[in-house]
Amino acid sequence: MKAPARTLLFAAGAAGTAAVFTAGALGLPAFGGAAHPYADRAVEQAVRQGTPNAVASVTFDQRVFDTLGEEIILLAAAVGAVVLLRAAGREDRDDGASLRHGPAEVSDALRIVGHLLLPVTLLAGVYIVAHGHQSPGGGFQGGVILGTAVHLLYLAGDYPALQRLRPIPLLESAEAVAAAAFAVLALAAAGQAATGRVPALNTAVGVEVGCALVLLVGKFFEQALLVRDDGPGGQTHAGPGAATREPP
Amino acid sequence: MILQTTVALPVLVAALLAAAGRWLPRLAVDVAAIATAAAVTALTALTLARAPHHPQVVWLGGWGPGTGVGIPLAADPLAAALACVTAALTLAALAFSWRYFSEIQAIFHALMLLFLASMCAFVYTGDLFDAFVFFELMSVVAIALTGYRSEEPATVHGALNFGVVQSIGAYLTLTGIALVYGRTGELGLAAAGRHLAAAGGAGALVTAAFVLICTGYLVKAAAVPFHFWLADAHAVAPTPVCVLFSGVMVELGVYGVARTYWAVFAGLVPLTAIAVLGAAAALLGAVMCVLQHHIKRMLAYSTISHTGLLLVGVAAGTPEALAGTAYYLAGHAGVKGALFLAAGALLNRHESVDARDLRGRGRGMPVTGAVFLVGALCLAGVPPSGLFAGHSVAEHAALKIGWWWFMPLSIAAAALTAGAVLRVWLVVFRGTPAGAGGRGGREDPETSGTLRSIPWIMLTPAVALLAAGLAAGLMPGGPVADAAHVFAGRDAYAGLVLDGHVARPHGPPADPWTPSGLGGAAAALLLALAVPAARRASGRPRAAHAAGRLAGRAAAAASARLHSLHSGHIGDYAAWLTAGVAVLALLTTRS
Amino acid sequence: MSVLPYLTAGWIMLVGVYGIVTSRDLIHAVVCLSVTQSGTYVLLLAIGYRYGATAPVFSDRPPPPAGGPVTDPVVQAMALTDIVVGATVTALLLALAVQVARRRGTLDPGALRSLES
Amino acid sequence: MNALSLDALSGPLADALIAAALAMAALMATAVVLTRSTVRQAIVLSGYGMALGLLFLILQAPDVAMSQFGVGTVLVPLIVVLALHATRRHRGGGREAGRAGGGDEGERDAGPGGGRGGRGARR
Repeated sequence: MKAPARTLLFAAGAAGTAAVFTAGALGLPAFGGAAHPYADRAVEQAVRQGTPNAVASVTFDQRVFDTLGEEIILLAAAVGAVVLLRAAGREDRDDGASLRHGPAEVSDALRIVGHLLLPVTLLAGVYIVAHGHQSPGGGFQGGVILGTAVHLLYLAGDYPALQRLRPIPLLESAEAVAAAAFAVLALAAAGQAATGRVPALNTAVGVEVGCALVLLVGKFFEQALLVRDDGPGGQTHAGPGAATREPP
Repeated sequence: MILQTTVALPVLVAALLAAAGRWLPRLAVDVAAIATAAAVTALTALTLARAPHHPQVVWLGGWGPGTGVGIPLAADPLAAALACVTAALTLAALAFSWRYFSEIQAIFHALMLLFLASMCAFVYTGDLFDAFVFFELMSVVAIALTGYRSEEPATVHGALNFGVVQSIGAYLTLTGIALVYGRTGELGLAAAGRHLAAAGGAGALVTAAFVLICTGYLVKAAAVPFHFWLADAHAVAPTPVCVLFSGVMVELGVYGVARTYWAVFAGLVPLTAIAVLGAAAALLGAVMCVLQHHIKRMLAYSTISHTGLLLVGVAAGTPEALAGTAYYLAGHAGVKGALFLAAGALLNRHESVDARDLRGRGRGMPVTGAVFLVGALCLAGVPPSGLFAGHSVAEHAALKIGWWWFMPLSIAAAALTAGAVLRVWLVVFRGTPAGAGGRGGREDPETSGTLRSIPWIMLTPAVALLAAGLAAGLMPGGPVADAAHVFAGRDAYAGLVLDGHVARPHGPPADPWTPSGLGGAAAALLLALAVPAARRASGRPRAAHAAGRLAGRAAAAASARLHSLHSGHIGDYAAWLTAGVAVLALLTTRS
Repeated sequence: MSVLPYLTAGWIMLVGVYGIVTSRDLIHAVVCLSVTQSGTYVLLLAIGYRYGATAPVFSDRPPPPAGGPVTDPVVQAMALTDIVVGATVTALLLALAVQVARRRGTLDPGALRSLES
Repeated sequence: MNALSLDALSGPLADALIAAALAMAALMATAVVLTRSTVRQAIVLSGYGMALGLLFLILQAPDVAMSQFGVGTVLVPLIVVLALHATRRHRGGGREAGRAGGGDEGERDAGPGGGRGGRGARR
């Protein structure tokens, strides 16, 4: 299809889609209204279970199966990214050039983005550490920050230091074990009191999210920082994950 | 406890394999994965056996229906049967990959088990948002599995298109779920259904929510015009994965539409739109199927066609038609799985699945050839295959509600898809080998080298699946009809989930062995035999006289047009998707 | 104001799909997909909002009715799940895009012709 | 009082605040889509994530806002930048990643067309 035809088709389709969505939205209760039956029930149950953060109660207690699905998605995505990005540089190596990882080719944009983000990340990280699962935040948010903040090291120091900090095979295992622990806790610990169960699930999620994100971001770093050395003497291909993951 | 274990067991083993797979010997990985799939098959079979008599419902975390929160897992007989089909197909696919993919590591097995878990959870869940989560999980695992052989350019591109289109669909589904939640304050299928039925009246919100929720499921079910991703993904995915894609994942889209309709929207919205899009898929898929040379792509288009028929069967909206659809689904899963496995055997023997390359090269593979032949006959609806029973029962039910067009449509779809497979059989297994020199493109054989002969462990699953598909039509009509009655009743489902009691309907049993059903099968078979003949005639330029040449040129132009629509351009696919939503909305509001 | 937030969410979703349709770069398309998804968070949270409500956290305030109304924790939990799902899907699709670029040497969907049937 | 939670809002002030945050989010979303240069798009995406996070704070959803700050402003833009960096060598014609897809004629057609369509639909 030519570009104008495509845009025309989209315009027609989008008009219809927008119409049906608008018609549906007009049937919703007005924004900010007082009637939220499910919310009232969920808050009541959270208070009865003694979990001060109702969102945590819904996520880790009342609708824990959703979160289980979410954790499996993370596991699948991390494992999937390892598979998809495993052939890093195999064909590059075939043509004789060796590869190394280095900060040499980091573009200015990357540096700027990293520097802009560093304070934000640190601030958020401090916040998560300071507040437990009883206030906004929790395993997921903490895990995100942990998973990303590690990589800001790259901007401060150099890549080899970062690599020593994250042994990829170990992280993979840790992530999978955390996912399994979450599944067992979620399904087997149903009888226990929520006051013990919610923090435990929270921790499992934190570990899993942290590991999964370090893995995911690490894989992308490996791809982004792969540079070619056309002469001999350069460090050979050094990604620990890629090296061990490659089929013989 | 059975239902949680069905979901949790594959997840746990998958996590174990992901964690320790790199240190385990290949044999242990294979055995663990196959044993898990077998255990899940047994669990789902147990659920199926118990479902008609004892309520199979679990509220996770002990949040019962009285608290108004929590997520139920519920298995009515039809859902349990679908989960059983899923597990059995996974078992066959894992057995097939025992020798296949000799260089893979445990990650493939882990992903397959996660796929199994996600599909079982999607089938059993009784919650709208939870269905979305596991639907997304299915997509994520499917993307990773599609792109598994990431060295091939077509593979990653196909997986990317697949992922983008599926994700847009899923987000529209979530939008629809949000609309239902905003109106009713419920997320449970049964609870939301009761609320909407009590409120009465359709209203724009109900229509919009139905259209949006169905969009995601129809993308999965590859209804026209949401079907573009399917052929791309199937053509490039590893063969064992194709078995699961074609055999159950696409059908789960149909299941999603059917479950959502009967549990939540029954009687509030018409199903005309689903019927129209399904019929379009049945026709377009069948035509595209005949035009293909790439065997996996051809089988993919035939899946689009068959799934279209399933959608029409659901859209008929009666328990009788649903019973026919159930027969059809079971038969199709077995037969299509077997055909994909046979195509996989060709691929790793000859490094190609292009029928033109393979001319006559299948002569040394008698079992594979037999699978192709019998599979083609089953697709045409030869008794007693499940597809025969499905055609017969669904056509009868469609006639009862005045859908006279359904019978010709299903005969045409069956004939064209079966004819295309039959032609492949004739060319590959009966043709004379052409001279050396293929058409270029070799494909990765997915094994460490091409195999001298196909080992029994790769052939057994294909033969077993084919036998199962062939025998599916012999399932007793009484229980199937009862299961369909239970499924197609909002009160029966709500009673099961919220009140924990089992409905015991007393309808007439489904009977495929009617004169009209047998006649339809005979007609489809005859037409299917005509397809290879017609292709052969059109291939001979000398035999064509003026009128024939004109028709041939028109057909060539039309086929070029059809091919150019399936461009692989992600923008096209997204534009078609929005157009599909608009059509769906228009047809749902109009009638 | 009564439907404006919902329509804003719809606008965000639609504009994301527009981006995918007109995209000349697969990475751009994947980013647009994440924009489409962010529309669903806005819709969910808009549905769950209550005027005069506070966040559903009771560590320093008595629960309702004594502590005044709170916003809907259920939609917030759903949005949380949704955010993770979206991030992982985006990461996976970007990984695929990286591979497409590596194998094909381009990311322009108009120039990628590897899937013609 | 938690650092990230706001006091209850009501009255016209709440309306104005919410409307402003919504408008900001919608504008930023449009900007992300219409930014055709991919590197610049990653930066705009980060800003969009921030705008959404603020909106969620105003809508009294601190948990979601925190995730959004983490994922939307840091994680996803970071992965996008890394993916761009990884693909810069492989893009056709030796063009830099940031300029890929920009500058040819169809591109210029698509941009303003989108803007027009956008304004029309918003009215």
